Order: sequence, then structure tokens, then C-alpha cells
Amino acid sequence: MDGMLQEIVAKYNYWIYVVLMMIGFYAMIGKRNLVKKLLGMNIFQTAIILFFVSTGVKSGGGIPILDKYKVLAEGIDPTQIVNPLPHVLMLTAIVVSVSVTGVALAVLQRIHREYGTLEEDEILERISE
Amino acid sequence: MIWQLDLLILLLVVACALAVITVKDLLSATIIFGVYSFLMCLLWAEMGAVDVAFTEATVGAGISTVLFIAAILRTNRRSKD
Amino acid sequence: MKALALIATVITGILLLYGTRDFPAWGDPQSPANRHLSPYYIENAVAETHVPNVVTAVLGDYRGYDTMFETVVIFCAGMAVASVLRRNKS
Amino acid sequence: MKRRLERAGGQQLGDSSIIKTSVRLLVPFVQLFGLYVIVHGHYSPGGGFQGGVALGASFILLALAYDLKTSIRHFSEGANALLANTGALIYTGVAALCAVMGGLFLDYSALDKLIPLGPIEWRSFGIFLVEVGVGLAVMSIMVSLFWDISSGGEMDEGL
Repeated sequence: MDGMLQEIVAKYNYWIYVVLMMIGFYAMIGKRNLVKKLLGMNIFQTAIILFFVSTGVKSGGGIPILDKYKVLAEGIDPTQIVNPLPHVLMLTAIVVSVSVTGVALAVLQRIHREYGTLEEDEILERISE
Repeated sequence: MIWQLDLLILLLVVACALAVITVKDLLSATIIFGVYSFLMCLLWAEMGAVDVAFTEATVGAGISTVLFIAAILRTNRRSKD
Repeated sequence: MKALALIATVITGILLLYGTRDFPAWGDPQSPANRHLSPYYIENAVAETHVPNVVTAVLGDYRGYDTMFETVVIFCAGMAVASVLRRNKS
Repeated sequence: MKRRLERAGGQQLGDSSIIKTSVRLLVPFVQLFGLYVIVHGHYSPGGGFQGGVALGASFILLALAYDLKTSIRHFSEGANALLANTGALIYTGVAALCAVMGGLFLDYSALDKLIPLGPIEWRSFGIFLVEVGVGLAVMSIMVSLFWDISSGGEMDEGL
């Protein structure tokens, strides 16, 4: 029982990321409105970015901005600083995600100009007519 | 990294995500998505990822929300589900 | 349709929750992600580039190729939006 | 303008002089902050992307408080396209210059043969040059994304 409690405290955050990802995934495949699908895609992306950032966390670690002269003089212990590599990769992912959102919104506007609606089933009806 | 604070923010984030996909008014959903982005930014700042938090605060909560609002005002505001 | 989506979501979620059993505990300094390449960056970035912010040093120097194509991606997004939305004015 | 707000289900809102005046006072400070974030990216959180987005947000703020025409008058479409291209070209140009000067692609220490500052200082300064390029490109692309999406590509009235 005690071991299970420790396991829960050590891993509850992963379960919450999975729940967030499930919310985004359901919005992407279950909702009919295209803007809702896009919001779901953004939630999905932030859940994955959250997971990546949390792999670099070290308990009690400092932020990755160092004291230049101190480091040059004495060096540094890497276990005291959080892992900067996931931050770099996810910085790229966030900027790409806003580009994807922009292009998707432009395509949405084009669809609305063409069919007059953003509901998936109505668009399918208009196409089959 | 304080786990009580972390758990509180994570639960708020999940509540915001649920609200985003259940609200029928798309403009409200977008504003709640801005709140979601800001809570996410808080979470990352608390994890020590200051650069990612800054990017999310400017890009996710700023530009994304504005782009969504611009697109929604030019299309339909109501959604059926 | 919605029930199908819910079932698919729940199955994916259960699989992922099962997968979290093998993850390292949160905040472990010795987890595999923290042992492999990042100690080199933390120890040597300041000495090799004289930039105190390790994230900027890695983003601009060690992984400059990534950032270059990221700029290209943003540029392409701008061009794509302009070509999708703008109508011919003549 | 009115027709679209009705279609979107909202009510007509008039021009607010409070918003206009505060935005006019705020915009220079937002731009100054954006420049600070780009230049100070070595020593604090920030860098090209964040600073570029902040600079772009200042023009978006102008377009939201006044209208699209005012924003285009302060930052013309030609300048926008020119800055976007310049930003991407600065990045690739610096990278190619490194290769031309005899180093590897994107190895900034090769630029030491051009101006002797020392290879490590050149790596620091090369990161700064690259960040300026990223900032210019991101600023103009964000502004043009907003212009296109808020006016449907017409560039006439905006939100």
C-alpha cells in the first residue's frame, strides 16, 4: 500500500498529461465544428509539449541561466540545473504550432467563403449535392 | 518544484481544457483557451523552463488568441456541439 | 459517431496510462533523459560560447540548423496564408 | 464592419477614445520591450522569437484599437514583405558566410578571419546576428498573418 502511494505521488503528473491528451484527441475526432477541432489540436500539442518539458525537470534544480564568471572560474555540477535540451526542442515546437494554427485558420476562412458553414456534416451535404 | 502548487495548477488546466471543448460559444471557448495557455505558462515557469514559458505567454496566449478571434468574427460564432 | 470517438479515445488513454508504468519518477536527476547529452551542454556551453543562457546557446549555436529551418517554416506559413486568402485585385 | 458583427452575433461597439489613447501611449513601450528582449536574449529569458512576437504584437495592437488602414500606414505591405525576406536571408546569409570563410556551415567562429574578435566572442556575436534575423522575420510574418486573417485577404477594413 505504501509503495503504491509513493508510485502515485511520483507519477500522478504523467496521468494528468494523458488526460489532457485524451481531451484534445476527443475534440479532434468527436466534435463536428472545425474551429473546435483546431482548439482540440492545440490542446493536444500543449499536452505533448508539457510531457517533453517535464522529462527535463530535476527536483531542486535551478533554471538554465548560469552565472558566467562563476562557471568560467569553477565549473558547474550538471545535476543542479534542469535539462535545457527539451526546452530548446519545445521552443521550436511552439513556434511551429502557431504557424500551423495560422495556416489552418486561413483554410477555415476559405472553406467558410466556399460553403457558408463550418459544421462538418453540413459541408459534407453541400459537397454531395 | 512544489508538488501541491503543481497539482493545483494541473487540475485547473484540466478544468479549462474540458471547458474549451464543451462551451458552445466559440468566442468564449477561445477566451478560455487563452486562460488555458496562461496556466500552462505558469506551470512551465514553475518547472524551471523560463524560455518556454515566455514563448507560450507571447505566442500561445497572445498571438494565437488574437488569430482565433479574428477568424471567428469573420465566420460563425455559434457551434452546434 | 460520438460514441465511437469516445471509445477510441478511452482505448488510447488506457494504452498510454499502461505505458506510464515504465517511466522514471518525476524530477529524478538520474533519469535517462537527463544523463545523456545535456550534461555536456550545461558544463561546456558557457566556456565555448560565452552565453550565460544555455537555452539560447543551444538554440543558436549547437542546434542552429533546427532554428534555421524553423525560420523557413514561419516564412512558408506567411506565404501560404497570403496565397490561400488573397484574391486577385485586377 | 457592422454587418460582420451582426453575423457573428455581437452588438455594435463604438470607437472608444480611452482605448485609442492608451494604445497610442502603450505602443512605443511595447516596441522598446521587444527590442530589449531580442538584444538581451543572451542574459535573460527571451531571444529572437519572443522579441519578434512582441514587436509584431505592437502593430497588431494598433490594428485592433484603430483599424487596419492605420496599421498599414505605419508599416506598409512592401516593408513587411521586405523585412520578412531580409530576416530569413540574414540567417541563411550568416550561415553561408561561415562556409565561405572556410569554416563549417553555421560555425560562427570561422568569421574570425573577417573581423578578428576571437573565435569564442564570434560564436556569441553570431548568435546575436542570427537572433536579429529571426526577430525580423517573425515580426513581419506575425503582422501579415493577422492582416490576412482579420480582413480575409482584402486588406480593407479589418476587425
